[in-house]
Amino acid sequence: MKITNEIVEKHGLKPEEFEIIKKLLKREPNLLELGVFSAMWNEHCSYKSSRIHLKKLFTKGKRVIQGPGENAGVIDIGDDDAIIFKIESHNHPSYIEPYQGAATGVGGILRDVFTMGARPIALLNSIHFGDPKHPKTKSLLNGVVSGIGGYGNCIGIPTVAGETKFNETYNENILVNAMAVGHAKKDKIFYSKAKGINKSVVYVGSKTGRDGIHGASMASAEFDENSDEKKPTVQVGDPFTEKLLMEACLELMKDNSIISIQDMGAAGLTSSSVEMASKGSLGIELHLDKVPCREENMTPYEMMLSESQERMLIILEDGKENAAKRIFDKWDLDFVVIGKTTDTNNLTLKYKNNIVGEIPIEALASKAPIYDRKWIKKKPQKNKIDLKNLKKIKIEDALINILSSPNHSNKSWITNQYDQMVMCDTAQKSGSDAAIIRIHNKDKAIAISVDSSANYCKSFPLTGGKQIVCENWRNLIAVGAKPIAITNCLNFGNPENQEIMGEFAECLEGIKEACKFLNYPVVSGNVSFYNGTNKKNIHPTPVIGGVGLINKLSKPLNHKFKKENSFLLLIGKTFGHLEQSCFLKENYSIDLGMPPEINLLNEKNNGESLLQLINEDLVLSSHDVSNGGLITTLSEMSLSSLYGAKINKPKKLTNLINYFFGEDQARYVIEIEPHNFTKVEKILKNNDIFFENIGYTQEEYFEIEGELKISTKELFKINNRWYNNY
Amino acid sequence: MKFSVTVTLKKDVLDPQGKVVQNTLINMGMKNLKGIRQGKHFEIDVDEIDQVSAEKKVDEICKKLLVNLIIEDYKINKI
Amino acid sequence: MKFSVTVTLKKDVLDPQGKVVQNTLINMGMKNLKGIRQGKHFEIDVDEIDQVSAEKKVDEICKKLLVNLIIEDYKINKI
Amino acid sequence: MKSSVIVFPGSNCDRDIAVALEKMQFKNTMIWHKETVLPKSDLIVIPGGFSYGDYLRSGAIAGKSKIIDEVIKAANSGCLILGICNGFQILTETGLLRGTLLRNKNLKFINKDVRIRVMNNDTKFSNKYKKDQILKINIAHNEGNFFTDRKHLEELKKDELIAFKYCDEKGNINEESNPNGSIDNIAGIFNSKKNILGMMPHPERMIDEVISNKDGLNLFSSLIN
Ligand SMILES: Nc1ncnc2c1ncn2[C@@H]1O[C@H](COP(=O)(O)OP(=O)(O)O)[C@@H](O)[C@H]1O
Ligand SMILES: [Mg+2]
Repeated sequence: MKITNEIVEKHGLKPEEFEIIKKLLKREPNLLELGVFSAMWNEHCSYKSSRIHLKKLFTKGKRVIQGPGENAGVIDIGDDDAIIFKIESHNHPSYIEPYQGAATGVGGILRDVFTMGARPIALLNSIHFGDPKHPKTKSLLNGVVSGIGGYGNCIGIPTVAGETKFNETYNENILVNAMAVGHAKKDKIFYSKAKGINKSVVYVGSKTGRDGIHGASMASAEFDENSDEKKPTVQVGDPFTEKLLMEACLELMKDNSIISIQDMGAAGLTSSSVEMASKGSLGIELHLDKVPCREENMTPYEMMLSESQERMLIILEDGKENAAKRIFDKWDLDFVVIGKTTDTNNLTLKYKNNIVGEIPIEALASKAPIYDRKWIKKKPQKNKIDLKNLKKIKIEDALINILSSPNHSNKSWITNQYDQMVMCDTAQKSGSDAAIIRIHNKDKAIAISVDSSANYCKSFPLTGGKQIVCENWRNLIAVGAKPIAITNCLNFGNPENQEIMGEFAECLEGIKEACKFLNYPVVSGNVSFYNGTNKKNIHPTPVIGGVGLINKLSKPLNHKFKKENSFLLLIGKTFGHLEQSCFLKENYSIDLGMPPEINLLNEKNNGESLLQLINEDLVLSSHDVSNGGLITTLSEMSLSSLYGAKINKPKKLTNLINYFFGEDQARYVIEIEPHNFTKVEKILKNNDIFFENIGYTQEEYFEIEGELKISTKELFKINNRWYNNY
Repeated sequence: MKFSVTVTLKKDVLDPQGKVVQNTLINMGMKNLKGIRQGKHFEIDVDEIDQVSAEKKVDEICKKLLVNLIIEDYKINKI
Repeated sequence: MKFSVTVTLKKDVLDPQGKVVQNTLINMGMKNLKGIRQGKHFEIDVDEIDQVSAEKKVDEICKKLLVNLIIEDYKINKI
Repeated sequence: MKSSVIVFPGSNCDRDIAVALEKMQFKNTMIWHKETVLPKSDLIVIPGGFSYGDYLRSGAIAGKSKIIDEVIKAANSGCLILGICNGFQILTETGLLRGTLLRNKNLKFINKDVRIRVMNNDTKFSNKYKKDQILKINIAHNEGNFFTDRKHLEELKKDELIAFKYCDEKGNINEESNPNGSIDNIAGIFNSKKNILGMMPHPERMIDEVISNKDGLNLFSSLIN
């Protein structure tokens, strides 16, 4: 078959790229080989537009066992325990088929984690939808939430935290990012690097079907009116089989049979085999006749490009095949030796005793194109909002508008659909700043949170990038955890557009600066470009997933007020920054201006000082101040507990709107026992921390001196109204 | 007027349920079982006298709610 | 030889799925909808030449696994 | 006391229940479903989860497994059997308990802490609770909507075979406190000999203050009595 320009284009490859392929091969590829190239060279697998920027990230640290470059990142949490985690996007599939797209997203990220030897202990997700009034939003939301729940609940891993946001920028391109966190023993971590020649390459798990052929290239292309045609590539998830696969793999990992192991994710058999060979500088030979197939008459092309779920590739030590097979038999899973490692440095594909494809591994991996795409810097926005020019609004009404808005509503409609308790180590469920998961059979725990701020990133990516890292760090501190490391999922528009590429480069720069300053390394991540339709790109939406450590978990700390007559302190300085705030967005639909500035020094000092207070057991409840400002934070602490609060007017008279709704960063509200005040004051003063005594807790009513008084029950109702009526 | 609707997974789409049911039956000693696929079945009663317009209504119901056209096919029968 | 099996809930058994589907459709503005009940549909392929014995086999499959006779009824059709 | 926990492919609360049993000093053994003999045990637990993915009907396929024949034999000879969540569904599929568990009335998976009231404390499973005691226990299921025929319902009431009912914080049993549509707010039932208990709520999730509360502990301490 002659490879025409049209065929090349259908494979998502540019004519120049096809020329490079011919040069690397020193001949024309056949269709199978072209398919393999297209799978490996697309944005999703090759990171061709992002790689030079990703290299700049801050990735090292005392606790980092494995940074970016493996299936997931690995950190040391003391003793012989390691935590393995990663976040990944499944945006395009979830827009096409929300249930299956979201479900297989969860399945995929779980495999990335247990492939490294970890038992998954928690799932998180960050999901972004269009305008709630958009005709598609409701069914997308329903489908995605039940897909995430359907997979996680069935496999029996608690879904413990996440974020759900609505903005019209996602009308035609929702975001579904799933994060998995696992626990392993430090000396029992498995990598994808192949070693040794003539070792058995084993296929395990589900059979291969025609699903998702070209899924990876789909994830690397914009949507257009013809996207419907791409529909049959939808993959159906089978969480039951994944549960068996996970148990079988973990059982096999108990002894020393595995040289290398790799899940078949995007680009299935192709990327998994190439990755193992490439990391080990070896060749690999596959006998495609042996691949377990679900459908009749599948071609080598289909087998290599299928994205059927719940499959893994393993390279075994000599002589371990039989014992390994017995384990997979026990779990009723396919186990077939389909090839071996070679010293040829080629990917060799055999079918019916013929070589049907042969490509140098390096042509697929290290020699894949890398682009230094043009990008332009964002100019600072000059818009300053003058409150005097806006229609006056009562504080109470503004607060109600925020608390009852889709973005701020109580999310229990969603989280009640997720099993948050299975495995019985969830000490803090979703609803708080971060989830807390105890390490099984131990006193220590980890805290986890995912965060994003697309509007800040849109208005000024450099600050936005810093802000999300800081907010994530704050969320972990607020539950008493020491932040250790992050994973990130970078959801952006079309990288061939210079403005979008600029958003990417500058967000990444911001992430890097914040990570470096806070000593908060990136250990894994994922990039999703081409989020947009017909040239309309989504707001830049990097998502940060952070993991922190709680050395001794006695009582989980959360944001609920604990008793009446405690003192309330606001840590951090309030300037009253309103541009890009929730106040303006929810009350006036204004999203102009710059995001709040990030002062990394304050961020670090305030956070570390709060951690000191928590470790000395001086804090009853704590909550970071983020979207919606101080008043939103306080009302959330109130409505989630039985207690109200009485808040003073600020001493230094500023505008109350700025004071209560401003979104200045590096702030927390804490509740303390009155008799501990001097101790707390001393520590904060010693550390040079600015703080204000803003009021105290009381029974039932949430109150601002002379301004408003609402019962906590009423606030609760307001906060729960939106989802219940949607 | 009553109709039955059967909804089945498209040909190349994985049917995890059917697969498990089939394995179970084989393990239970059922021989000669070549394949089994699972779908959904609906019985819909519409208050119409004209069969054509009734059927149109049922078709609309299928498209709007009962069927996921991306992975499923469906068939309508009068009963 | 291929058969279809439809499994439906017995009349006096509550059908939460059917009920929710019906309410949803009514909320979506579907008028004239008198009732909707949901069941399961199977396509079974057995390797037999004799229809009678094939059907017997399918019936056995239904009784042994596919149907919960306490709450469900079933019907077998050759296709 | 010896206990056995039956593990099916797709069971996922097996470890949780084992932790609870061991905490209460049971000598526990995990039994893989393909095994054909059960060790002698005083208590057999069928744990929660998604045996066989909940495909076909929840509990249906597990109900046909070989080991279930042994469980039925043990039950008939008076051994205590506890089925939690998917375990309850399996028990109804095997016929050890009557009735069935339909989809939740809102057709959604529900995970939350609910209140249940102890209806009968004169059993091997509940003697450490007070009658009408209100427990806060976690539920997590798709199909927990208990349904049975009139005759059986009358029998359940007459013979005090209802173990727990969903209620509100004050113990009121009403529609608002019914999370899934169960007939008469039923959350758990006994067989007529009261040696088998099936329940949708997860007592094994409520044994530790750091994680939740200790409202489930007394179920296990009743059993070890
Ligand atoms: N934004 C990012 N930050 C850090 N590492 C990243 C990022 N994006 C991708 N990576 C790393 O690049 C590697 C390849 O990612 P990916 O293709 O998503 O992995 P997989 O094939 O396992 O799904 C992984 O090690 C991943 O952690
Ligand atoms: Mg991977």
